[in-house]
Amino acid sequence: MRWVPQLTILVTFVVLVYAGFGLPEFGDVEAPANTHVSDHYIEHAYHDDHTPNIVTVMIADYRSYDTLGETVVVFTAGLACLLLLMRGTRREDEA
Amino acid sequence: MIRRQENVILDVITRIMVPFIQIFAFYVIFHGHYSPGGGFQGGALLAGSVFLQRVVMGRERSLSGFHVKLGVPFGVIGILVYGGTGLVAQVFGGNYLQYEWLPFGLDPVWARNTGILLVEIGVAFAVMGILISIYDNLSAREGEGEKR
Amino acid sequence: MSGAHGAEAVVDHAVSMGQSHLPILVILPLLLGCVLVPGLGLWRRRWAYPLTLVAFALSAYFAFRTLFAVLEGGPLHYTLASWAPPVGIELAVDALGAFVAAVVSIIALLVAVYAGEAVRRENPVREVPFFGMMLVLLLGLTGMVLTGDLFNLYVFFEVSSLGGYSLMAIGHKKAPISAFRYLIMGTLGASFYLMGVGYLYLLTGSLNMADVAGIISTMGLNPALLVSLVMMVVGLGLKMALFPMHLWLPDAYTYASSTSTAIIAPIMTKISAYVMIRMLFFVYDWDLFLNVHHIGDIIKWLAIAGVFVGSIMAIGQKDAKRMLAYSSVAQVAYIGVGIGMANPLALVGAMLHIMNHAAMKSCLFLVTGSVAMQTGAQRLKDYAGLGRRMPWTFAGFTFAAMAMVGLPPTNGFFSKWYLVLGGIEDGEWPMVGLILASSLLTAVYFFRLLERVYSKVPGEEQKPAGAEDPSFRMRLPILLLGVGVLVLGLFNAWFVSRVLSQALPHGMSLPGF
Amino acid sequence: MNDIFTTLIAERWAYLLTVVMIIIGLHAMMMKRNLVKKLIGMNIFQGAIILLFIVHAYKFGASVPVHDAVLGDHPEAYMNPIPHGLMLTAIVVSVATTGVALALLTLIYRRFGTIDEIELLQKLREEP
Repeated sequence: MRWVPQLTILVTFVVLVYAGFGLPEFGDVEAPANTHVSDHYIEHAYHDDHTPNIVTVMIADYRSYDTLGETVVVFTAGLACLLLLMRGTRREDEA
Repeated sequence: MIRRQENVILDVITRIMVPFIQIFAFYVIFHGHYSPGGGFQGGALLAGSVFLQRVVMGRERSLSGFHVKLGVPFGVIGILVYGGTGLVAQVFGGNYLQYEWLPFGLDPVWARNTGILLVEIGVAFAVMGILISIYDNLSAREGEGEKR
Repeated sequence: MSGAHGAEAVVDHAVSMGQSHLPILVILPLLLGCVLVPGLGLWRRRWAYPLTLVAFALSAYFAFRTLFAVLEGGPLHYTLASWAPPVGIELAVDALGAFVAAVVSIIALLVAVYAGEAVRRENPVREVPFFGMMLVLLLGLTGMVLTGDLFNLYVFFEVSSLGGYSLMAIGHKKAPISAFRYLIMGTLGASFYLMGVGYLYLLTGSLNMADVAGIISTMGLNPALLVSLVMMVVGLGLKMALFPMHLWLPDAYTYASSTSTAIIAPIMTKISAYVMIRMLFFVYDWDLFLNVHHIGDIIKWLAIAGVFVGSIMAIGQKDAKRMLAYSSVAQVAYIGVGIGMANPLALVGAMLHIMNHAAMKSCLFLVTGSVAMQTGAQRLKDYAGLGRRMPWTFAGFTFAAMAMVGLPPTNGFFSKWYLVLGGIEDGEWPMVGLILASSLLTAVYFFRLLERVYSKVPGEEQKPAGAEDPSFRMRLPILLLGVGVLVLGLFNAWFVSRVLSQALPHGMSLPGF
Repeated sequence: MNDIFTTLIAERWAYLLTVVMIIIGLHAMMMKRNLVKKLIGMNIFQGAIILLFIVHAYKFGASVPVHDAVLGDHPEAYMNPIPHGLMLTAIVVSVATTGVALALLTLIYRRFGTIDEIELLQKLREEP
């Protein structure tokens, strides 16, 4: 069964290269990703928030719910470390 | 176990560096509106300044800078600031996180500007507290983790 | 220019008020709870459990309000910060989402009732962060269910995953190893999902599900689109433990503490299945990919293979939790069969099975947890004669086991019934035969266990100490779920005609409704 | 052949580089015995996905996505801000996952005294 991981990796490589044929070119100004919602953000961000940094406006206002989730992810990681490595858990670990 | 040795040069340089790192962190947080930066990056820098103290001065002596017990509460405060900003906006009539309803008496655009600042501060708090908490829990010797 | 433009933008994009706040209210109690429980709990320990219960109860209450609101008034949309999609993020709750959210939150509430005492007995030191982590887990899962945004789904995916990994690491001494394997596999799955989102974004320029669906329906076939679909199926399949990507699951479920398993096993894989349904049927053009390009056939045949592998492995197990874990592999695969067949009846079967399997599996894992706590019995042979000593517990167990096999009045029968009907509609007779045969395999291991539990009277020397029903608070969820299995079975027609017939994707309708 | 060369290497070389990085990460995740190396592989994998988003945010002749009075509101003057913002979140998620993984590894090392997968599997088999 040694060949299973290698085969998986090879298949993934082929699949990913195949996907390349459908993607927009590098640096393409007209690519859909660079026009549809992106244009709206660039055109409106400064006027909606008086904030020049478009990325800040995006993560903290247009998509602030994502950033809330992101903060919760960080909090979860802290809680997980607390849960796993709390003091007083050592004795029970040895049992 | 490696015995920790006092090193005057490291100690002094840490004492000098930490305030500068922290001031730069605040700059990154509050200047996030105008240049790359923001809550997460600033919070990580703040946490980094505490890591430096922890590494150089040792665990016990650096507790006066930031106590181990403060990590999770800082995270809680951060999320409450973030979620609370959204909730206040919702209570005053908007949708969740709709900053123009924040009761500051500002016009919508500037209210949103303020809202962004508030949530960035929340993120910075949470990231700082939690990163320090993770570091403390991971670096604690066995049985030395956070006591609750 | 800027002032006028700004004002106009506000008017343009601020959606008019009067949106129902219900969807966000499902999430808010969990969000506040998951920070307040550790925050206050580490300070005043005895507040942790009541707060947890209140948060779960509020969330379940609003989830049901949402469900009934959706059934009456159609899908709810809630734009966060009032930025209309695709600019902002919206919570888009249709009948399917509201249904799954209600199921998940009620199961979690019942497990939380059980957890109050169970965690105190199993892990007294870790009590407070454990409750916080349960809330985080449910926050992530409901967030995934209710959101209408692809990337937001990824964020909540990771919230729930991190909660899952850390809960899985509590319990047996070996639990961290299986949890680490689960972490590697789960992160691989989530990353594959993120890559799928990435390709979709690069092709459409949008992240809103409805918007993306509209754009790709006019696009035609593109290599990157196909690869994004494959990536999502593989990534979600990993999290859902779809055969042959199920290898992380048995160890993880076996070694985790009973409360962790009881909350993770019933809902986590189901939510991945729900997301797969959401992606394949509501974002991609399901008819094109699943039927015309035969991706559905691949999913379907892999899934039925998973049913058999899971059932046969379950027959060979000696440990009760490991047997249930393998049976989870088999049961989740039924959902995969329903997804792969991609016709209305089979899809209704898959959706119904999400609810039914969540109910029966949580009941079964609660029973194994109670038995392990009361008597220390974990191996199947130690279960002999327990049915007489713990009558209430095993009454619930019996109902759930009957449902797993698929005996008629229980809910398990009806989900398989719709799967079989779907197979007949497609003319897939081999599949119909295989589904029926797999029920027999399930019957083998559950009836073997039930026979051992009830009819063998053990000798005096192997009488386990403390073999009696657990306290009322631990018994109540088991009994409610056991009765629920029957009630859900009897009222399945209501679910199908009132809820699930509204939950079908565009271009699908149930014959006869 | 020439055609494939143009589409893949001349026009999408950045994408191909991310694919190579993804494969390196995947290889480390699947083939390495040491659990920390697996974790590093996971980080490489996630980093590669972050790059996959970021390279496609690039526009020829555009500036950073910070509004500038000189450049005005023209979309073609700024890079695409969306992948940058999304990946900020993804980076944080990756950091958080690494934190949880390290906590698990610490726990494993405390209990078993090793983080080598083969040795761990052996210990798993030996103990009940």
